Amino acid sequence: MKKINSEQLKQLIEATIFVSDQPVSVDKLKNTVLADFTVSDKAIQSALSALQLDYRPRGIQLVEVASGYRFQSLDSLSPWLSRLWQETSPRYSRAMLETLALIAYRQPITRGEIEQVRGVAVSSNIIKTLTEREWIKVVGHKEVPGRPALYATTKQFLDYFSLKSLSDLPNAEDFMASLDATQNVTHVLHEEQATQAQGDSDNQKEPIH
Amino acid sequence: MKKINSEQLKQLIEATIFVSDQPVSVDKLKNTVLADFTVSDKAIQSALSALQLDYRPRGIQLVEVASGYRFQSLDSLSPWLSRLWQETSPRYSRAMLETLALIAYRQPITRGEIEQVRGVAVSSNIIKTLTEREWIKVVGHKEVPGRPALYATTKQFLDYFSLKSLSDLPNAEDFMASLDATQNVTHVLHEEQATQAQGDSDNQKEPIH
Amino acid sequence: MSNSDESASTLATPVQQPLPLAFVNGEAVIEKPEDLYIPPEALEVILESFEGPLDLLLYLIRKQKFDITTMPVAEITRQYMEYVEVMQTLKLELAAEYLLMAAILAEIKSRLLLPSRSDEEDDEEDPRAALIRRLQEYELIKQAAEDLDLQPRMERDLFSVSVEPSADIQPVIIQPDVTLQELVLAFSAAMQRAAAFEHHHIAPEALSTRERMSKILQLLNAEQYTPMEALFTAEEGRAGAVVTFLAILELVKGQSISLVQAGPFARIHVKLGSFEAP
Repeated sequence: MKKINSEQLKQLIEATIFVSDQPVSVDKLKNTVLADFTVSDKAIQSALSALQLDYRPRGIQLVEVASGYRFQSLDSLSPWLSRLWQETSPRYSRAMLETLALIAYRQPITRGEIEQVRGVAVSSNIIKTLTEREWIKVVGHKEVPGRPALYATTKQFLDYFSLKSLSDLPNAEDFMASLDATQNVTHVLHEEQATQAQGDSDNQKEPIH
Repeated sequence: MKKINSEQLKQLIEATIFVSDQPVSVDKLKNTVLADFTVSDKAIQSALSALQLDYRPRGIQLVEVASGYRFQSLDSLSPWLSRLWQETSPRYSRAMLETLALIAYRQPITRGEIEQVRGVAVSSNIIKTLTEREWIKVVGHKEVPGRPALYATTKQFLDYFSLKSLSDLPNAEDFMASLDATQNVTHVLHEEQATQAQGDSDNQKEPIH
Repeated sequence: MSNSDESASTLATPVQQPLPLAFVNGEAVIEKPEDLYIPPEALEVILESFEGPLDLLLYLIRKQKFDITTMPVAEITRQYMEYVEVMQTLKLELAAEYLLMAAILAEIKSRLLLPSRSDEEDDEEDPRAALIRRLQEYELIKQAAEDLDLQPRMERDLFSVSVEPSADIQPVIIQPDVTLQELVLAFSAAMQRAAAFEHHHIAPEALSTRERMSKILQLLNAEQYTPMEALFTAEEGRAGAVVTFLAILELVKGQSISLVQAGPFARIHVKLGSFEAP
């Protein structure tokens, strides 16, 4: 059995916790990296305390959790660190777009009314996604049995589409009329639209280096 | 754009490098965690230098490798730290190492050229293993009959061997000089080509984690 | 350690060798090759560790402390052939490369026996020089591979550090882009379908009214009455007042808000929800 001084012990424990994927218990330390050394539990504990103290002013902290010790990032840095993880969500479905469009053009509107127009149920996920994006919100309740929520679009919605007010939304009836005039164009337009949207979402996918 | 003081900057950079699975480049810092802040490259560099200094006496070190900065355990602790894992680190065969060395020092190089120098056939398994480890990749094709693939090393290769660039390869300069002496024709490692290939790999880098 | 002479530094590799080059070039070494014989059992083991004919040749040269550039080709060829023969008698799977090298060596040997003619030199490269160059090049790579293996590397000498991100870190979600056109098309499509099914007739209403309805709902609360005039703004003029009035009527009709008036010509108050008897 070899001797190890307190400075080396601290270094070795520090590195062990850092390179381990899982929290490291005192037992694990003794059975692995410290197996060759004569070292007391007290010495290990005081090395751990010293390390906790060393890291107090730093961007990461040494914390004890149920299964042992681990380093974790400082909570106060989370708002910035979260930018390291980005997920691109998939394109919006037709159901999502129609729901949003109905809320925009027919607000305030209940979910039931949207369902009536669309002829199919509106999934809670759609409402949730649009609410999380802060494009729609509940502005009141309709005084009918069940008091359903009335949805309206938000200022963020207007900002996103560069609209000053809802009256700037293109007149859908005119739009439809112009589509009707050139009968079969609808399909083409739809397709174009799809490609266009594809292109847009591609641009967005660009990962950050 | 917000201001950030040097102490906070240091903490944020430190935590970022710690929680990232891959080495972190200055560009990545600027595009993610520092995106909201007005901060100069000089300030980032000096925070990195300060961190390197802070960790000098510790069990882990902040080092710069090809694709950025990372923390890694102290070299001298490896005999003990390796006891944390059941299996020992892989040993590479001489055939594998010679093939890798040839690609590293003489890139871009074809399989035929490797075989010529080594005097034996290169097994497909070696090329496959090196490719799967993302240490080598095809960077083009040589314009000779059969258009054989030209291989070069990747940033991951440099990262794995703790190298910042190809010129940090052991004896890189001596190696080039002696190659020049023995060979007047054949391809000596072309710095530009190597850098080019390196640059190419940047564009197709993996998204953030 | 660096006692290499001029010629060695230009021609031979400057990378460090396990066997010092400095002892080379002596006639005595060539006349008295030591330790030439290797027992077949040992040979079998050794052969497996060779990476090919160049590796084997290098081994033979280094073993007897020859310099690559001045190696006695005849002697090396003889030894090489011995190894190849042993390999064949041991029925080791012999790679074609070993036989090819044997042929090359035999050719060099035969050429050396012929008197050299100076006018020939320019036409053809001396096969001995070509072999020497290949050996030197291979030796460089062999050394480079050894150096690379000694280079500190991840998983063996260095371990990557992992730190748990704080639990409250949420990934940033990049939302898909939506264009205004998509929105209009979606609305039109929904309306067209509704019209086709004739579920109900949707009266075209001015958007401004609907927008105002949303605004009014947000201004009001269920607990407190708000004076109705607070919903009107003078700057909007008559048109604005009409829109607000229509919106209020629409909301009352839908029972989203309720109006109360204490008496004739008294102030009208508005609150969210339907009217409840006190």
